[in-house]
Amino acid sequence: MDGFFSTYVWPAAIMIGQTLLLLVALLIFIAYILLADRKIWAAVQLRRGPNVVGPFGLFQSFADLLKFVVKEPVIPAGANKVLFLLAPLVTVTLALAAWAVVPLNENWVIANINVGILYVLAISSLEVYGIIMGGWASNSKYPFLSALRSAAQMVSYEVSIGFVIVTVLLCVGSLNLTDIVNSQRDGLGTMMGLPGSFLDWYWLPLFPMFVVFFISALAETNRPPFDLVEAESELVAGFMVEYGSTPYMMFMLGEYAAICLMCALTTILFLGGWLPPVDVWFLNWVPGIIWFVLKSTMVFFMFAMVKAFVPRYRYDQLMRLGWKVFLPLSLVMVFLVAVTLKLGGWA
Amino acid sequence: MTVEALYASLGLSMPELILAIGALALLMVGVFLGEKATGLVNWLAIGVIALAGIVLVSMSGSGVAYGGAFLADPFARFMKVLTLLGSAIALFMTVGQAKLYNMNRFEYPVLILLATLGMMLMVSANNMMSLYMALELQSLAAYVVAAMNRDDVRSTEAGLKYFVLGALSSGMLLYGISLVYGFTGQTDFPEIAAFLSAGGRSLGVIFGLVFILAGVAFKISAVPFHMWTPDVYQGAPTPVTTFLASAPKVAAIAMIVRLVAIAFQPVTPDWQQVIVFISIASMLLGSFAAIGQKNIKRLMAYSSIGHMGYALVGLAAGSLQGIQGVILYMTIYMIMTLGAFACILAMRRPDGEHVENVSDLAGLSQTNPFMAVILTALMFSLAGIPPLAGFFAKYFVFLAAIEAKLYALAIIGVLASVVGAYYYLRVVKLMWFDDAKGSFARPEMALRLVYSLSGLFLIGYVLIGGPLGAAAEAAARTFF
Amino acid sequence: MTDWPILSTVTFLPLAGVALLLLTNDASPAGRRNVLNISMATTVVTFLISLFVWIGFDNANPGFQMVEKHAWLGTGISYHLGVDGISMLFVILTTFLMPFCVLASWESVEKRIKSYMIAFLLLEVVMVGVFVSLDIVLFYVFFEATLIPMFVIIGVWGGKDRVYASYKFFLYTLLGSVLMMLAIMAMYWQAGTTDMTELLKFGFPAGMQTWLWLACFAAFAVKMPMWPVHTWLPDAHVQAPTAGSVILAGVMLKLGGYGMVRISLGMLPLASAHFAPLVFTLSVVAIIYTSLVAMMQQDIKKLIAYSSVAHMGYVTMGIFAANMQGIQGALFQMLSHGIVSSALFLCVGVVYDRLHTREISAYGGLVNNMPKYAVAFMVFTMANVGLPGTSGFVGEATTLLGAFRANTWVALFAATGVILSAAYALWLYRRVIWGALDKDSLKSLLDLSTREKVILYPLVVLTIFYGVYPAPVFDATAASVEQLVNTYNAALSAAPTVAAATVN
Amino acid sequence: MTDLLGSYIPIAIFIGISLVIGLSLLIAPFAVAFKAPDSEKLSAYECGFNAFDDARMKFDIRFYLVSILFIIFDLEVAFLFPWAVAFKGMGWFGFWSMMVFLGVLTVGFIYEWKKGALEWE
Amino acid sequence: MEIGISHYLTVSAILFTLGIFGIFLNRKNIIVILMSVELILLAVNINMVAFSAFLNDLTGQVFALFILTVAAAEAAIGLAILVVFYRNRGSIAVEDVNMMKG
Repeated sequence: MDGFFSTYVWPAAIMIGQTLLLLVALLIFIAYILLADRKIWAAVQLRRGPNVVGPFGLFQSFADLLKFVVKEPVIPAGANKVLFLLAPLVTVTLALAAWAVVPLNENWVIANINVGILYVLAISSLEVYGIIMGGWASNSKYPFLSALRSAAQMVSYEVSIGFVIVTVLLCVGSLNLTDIVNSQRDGLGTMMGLPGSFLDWYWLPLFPMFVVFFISALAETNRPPFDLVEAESELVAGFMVEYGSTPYMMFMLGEYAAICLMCALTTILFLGGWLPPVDVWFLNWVPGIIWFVLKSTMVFFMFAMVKAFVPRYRYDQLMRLGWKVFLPLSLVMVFLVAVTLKLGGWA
Repeated sequence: MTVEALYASLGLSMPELILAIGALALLMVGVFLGEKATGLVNWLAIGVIALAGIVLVSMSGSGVAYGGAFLADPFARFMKVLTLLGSAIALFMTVGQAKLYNMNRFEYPVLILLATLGMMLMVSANNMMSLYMALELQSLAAYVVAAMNRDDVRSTEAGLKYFVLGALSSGMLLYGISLVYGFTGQTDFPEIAAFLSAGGRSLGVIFGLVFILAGVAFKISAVPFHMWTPDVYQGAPTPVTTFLASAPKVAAIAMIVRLVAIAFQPVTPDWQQVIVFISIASMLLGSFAAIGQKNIKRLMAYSSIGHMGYALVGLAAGSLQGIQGVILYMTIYMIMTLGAFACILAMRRPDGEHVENVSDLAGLSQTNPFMAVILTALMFSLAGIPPLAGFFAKYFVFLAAIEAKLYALAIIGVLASVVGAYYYLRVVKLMWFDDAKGSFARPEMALRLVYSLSGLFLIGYVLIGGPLGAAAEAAARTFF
Repeated sequence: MTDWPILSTVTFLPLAGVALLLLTNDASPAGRRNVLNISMATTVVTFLISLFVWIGFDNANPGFQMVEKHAWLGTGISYHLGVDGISMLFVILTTFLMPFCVLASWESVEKRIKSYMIAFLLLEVVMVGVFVSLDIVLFYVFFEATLIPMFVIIGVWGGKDRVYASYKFFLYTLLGSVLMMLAIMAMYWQAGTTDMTELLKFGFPAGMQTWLWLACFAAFAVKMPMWPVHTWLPDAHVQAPTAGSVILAGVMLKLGGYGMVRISLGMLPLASAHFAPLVFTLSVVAIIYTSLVAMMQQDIKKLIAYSSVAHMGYVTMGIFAANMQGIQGALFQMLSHGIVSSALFLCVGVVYDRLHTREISAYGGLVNNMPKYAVAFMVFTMANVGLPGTSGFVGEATTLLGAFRANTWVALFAATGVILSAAYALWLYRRVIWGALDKDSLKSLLDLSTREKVILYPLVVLTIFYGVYPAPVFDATAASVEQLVNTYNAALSAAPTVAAATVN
Repeated sequence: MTDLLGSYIPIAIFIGISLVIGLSLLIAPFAVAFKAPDSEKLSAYECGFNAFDDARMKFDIRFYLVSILFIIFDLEVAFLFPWAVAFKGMGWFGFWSMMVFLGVLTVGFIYEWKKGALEWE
Repeated sequence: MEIGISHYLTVSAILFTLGIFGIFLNRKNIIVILMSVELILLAVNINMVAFSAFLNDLTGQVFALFILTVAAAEAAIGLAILVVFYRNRGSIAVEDVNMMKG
């Protein structure tokens, strides 16, 4: 029995514990990210934002949760019930599932698989299913149209994201997310003789791709200025028009989980993950996870600021940007990066 | 891969490279010049094929390229010349016809080029992977061209049927390949053969072999995988049918030959049974099912099913003679098909109406005697009556079957050819014995040229048969 | 002269006529005349040149003469021509009959005369080709190629049921001959050559001979035609235009007989001996049965057609008697039948052109206003019956003699056929020629025109000439036949030892 | 093979737990919330009108076009991934192979562009 | 219980059979046929990858990658043809693919 416990039960328990820890932390983080989003937007517009529930509205998200749970769940008459309910479930599950391979610090990762980035990419392309299912199952025009729009938008930008990741992979030579971070320990900065610093991270040599990735991440997560799905004037509230109660909340939860994932990915791919900005002792002393969260939050701040500042795109502009600007650009960049690496002898 | 090996590989695959680059370049030409460039692109495509052909003919010797995936040898060269010829002639006939079939788009020649590239690679494939990729390149282009007249429900239905059954067959082929790979651990043809002759024959391999044969049988529309043929032949715009009926068959047969004669050579008895069955079934079905057909394209479809059965007779023998027979058969078959379809394309009433029924040929010998003579020669040749080329085609494959002591196959084959003669005679009868119901407009130059040359070949085969047979024998000798 | 490829010339000369015809236009009467003249000239010239074959032929030489040999299709198939005593006369017969065909069609063929003549000239090429080819594949090619022009001739210019008849003709003969193709292939793999001269010397194993023989026999029996696969012949004969019938009866049927002598007997002696009783049976049945059937016919052409089947019965019987008399008689019978039955069809054509019916009952008493016709018809009827003094007698008597030496009973039964043929032929003659001229439609009939005289009189002369002086034919065939018989007997006598050797 | 699978077990557990969280969120209101359905509440939202057409209507062909383009380009990316990972150990042959591939891809891309497959409006 | 090659083969064979049956027994919708085709290809991929792992040979996985590509191209072309067919015929029911009979 000892053998059984030591080979199966304890490792499983540890895994479950880690998972729960990460998920709970993530959910709480999302709750505050949501709040931050609203606060930042409000601040830009010189409003206060949520400020009633708790000090500075700090418990707002939890109040929202409670409110959603006690709301009446409505399933429209013509809807396909199973799909209708499956859609939010799929969205949430997938959005959370991607986190399984994200390293928060050296070795702080649930599953350190060697195809991490591929896994993330796969999971995030599956998220389209939640949207399509939700839009289709509602049996209503606006959700249907907006689901189509949203799906087209997401897949369009996924292509660019794929190419961006390829450029990073060219530099790294591994699909493992931890390896990607570690390979940013030395780079452009150290080659110029500087000590390890933020100049070594990939955002600098791959700056255009960094920008492309950031914007694509906005589009991929249906964030403003690419939130055409929720273009109130045209499509009311997007594919979740017919949703209420927790199913609706789950869509929002999935969306924010995906946003956080994109922030984390940006951090990992371009901003050195858990690495401190400068390789000095007191910064090294700070735990990596702090740096990771800080960087991700900073990226999210940019997300929020973009939402506040930039007017919404038209759909044709959006598609043009994706297919006619980003795609050729990233194709060219793949070529340039490969040639540079080859000629520079780094590869 | 070393630089030398790379250059050698590029050299060996020069015709394919020309086609590939040509196709891409023409796509660009077409898309930048717009629809008005269709004629130009069409002619350029013929030029590209001709260039590839010239390069191909000027090559000699044999060699393996791209790490064993690609094989250039006399057999491949012979079949590739045929393939190129078929594609070029099909394109040549399309130039003046495209508008009439609402397929006047520059994508068509480009797709034909791509399909031709796929066929050339099929012929040269020496590895399961390159075989599959080549096959798909050919098939995917073919599915699209079948539905080329996208405003016509028949054409799109033909495309759809072709696609569904084609995808199914490539699935079976793949399943077979996966089994063969799993049970031999190899994908290179010579390696598979080496493994099998070292006693590696197992049930799994045989299963795989059967699935592979089923998959490729589809491509040559052999029974029991022929279901698509009549509908696709009938539904696709006639210029497209012309193409589909000619070159792809040649390439697919070449592919089968290479597959069984190299990769599965050590298990010859196993595939022989399958080929014999397919062959008999095709010959019988091709003969009997064609009898009731009214549409001449459908008739040609059943005829082609039958003819593939005959071609496989030679393969079933598996000998030098047999493969020579197959090569000759395909040569003659292709030329007959092109000629027949040139005639079918020419079946256009003076008011421009295109007719496709066999009965519309009635009295052709009075209204258009020259075409009637050619079509008569074609029909007798398809029926295998000497002294026309079609007879010699059959002669050589049956000769091989007799050599291999496949008497039952040979007897069923010749009897089926007698039944087959019946429906070819029906066409002749309509043209000569019956009175004309209406005349045809004077066919355009390209069609007249093609069917004249085809007829000339069929009749003149007795004069040029010697050198052609020798060339085919040299090509077949590759395998022995 | 010796180096000149005379056989190729004879064979392919009509193609020159075809080429000329292609340049003409038969729409106008003048054009039509051109077509006829060109055709006539071609056939006559071909005949005249073919006479050089006979002149240059060495009767004493049993082997092949005037041989031409070139590489042709690879795989051992060569372009190999030559004639011996067996084949030479058939060449002459073919070229001889062609001008008559052209003449017979002079007025009777009204539509598409150009295509018609082209078909005939092509037919001449392939028929001559069959007799002169010494490569078995070449032989087969010519043998089969006869189908195409004949199919068209029957189908386009034939009578009411021409489509049915042409299909039946084509498919029957094709079915028979494809099996021979397989046999030829098997022979090639066994002997390693398709050269007939080699194959004639090659002794095929006894077991194999059986199958080869059966396959070849299927082809020849249909072509011949033998009972019970003769049913295409009456239809084809009846529906074909006059000239078509002439060629069918005169030459095409002989292809089968020639094939039997050359291939069945020459190359497969053991099987021939083995199956001789079968052939005898079929021949006797053919002779008696078809003669009886002929008696029942209401249609002149059909009657003659059935009589052809009966006469071919003598031929097969003679061939498989496999002795000098039998084979020589069969050859003679074929030549004689080629002339006589052709002539009979031409005679039918004469009245058909006038009355457009072939019903026997529509005629009667023609002797009154067509005496010349009656005489000519009588000669041919006599020859058909086999009365002494006509070529028919020589043929039948010799074959019977040969058969008698081989098998008394066969000869006995076959001899009854002579009586039966007398019955139907004379009855036909009586019904058509004798009697009172009481039918109005017949009263205005004119006697033979000049053209018809030109057609019929030479045939009359020939029939009687060979009836009283058959020596030229027998002389020409003797050496070759003797060699054939010797080889045959040698093979038979060697066979038991071979069989014994394989058993032990 | 077991080792390989072993590294994926945490992912399975992770997904399982995510699923449980999602499910519990989904079920919660059905368990606790007040329910009073009526036909107006359950009808599809259509800006106050009654729905006058099937909601799952025909849609613009371009959505479909985009999905096809996506399939194609995503697969190219799938090819680029292993190439990029192995890039460092690769010679010029490997480099140029992929460049040819990308070149072909670009030709296709230009074709689409010129054909207007990427145009909206 | 150790999961061996035969289990993979069985799964793949079942999927393959399902795909084949999906094509031949399906009487309703052409989309289902397209999905069945994909199912067949995926079954093959399972085979390929399983064999590849079993044989310690990368070829199978490379092959699987190619199959994926072709499957995508096939799906794209199949859907494209289906769309034009639908435009002409107004239906994608299997029983409506019947314009030609012979």
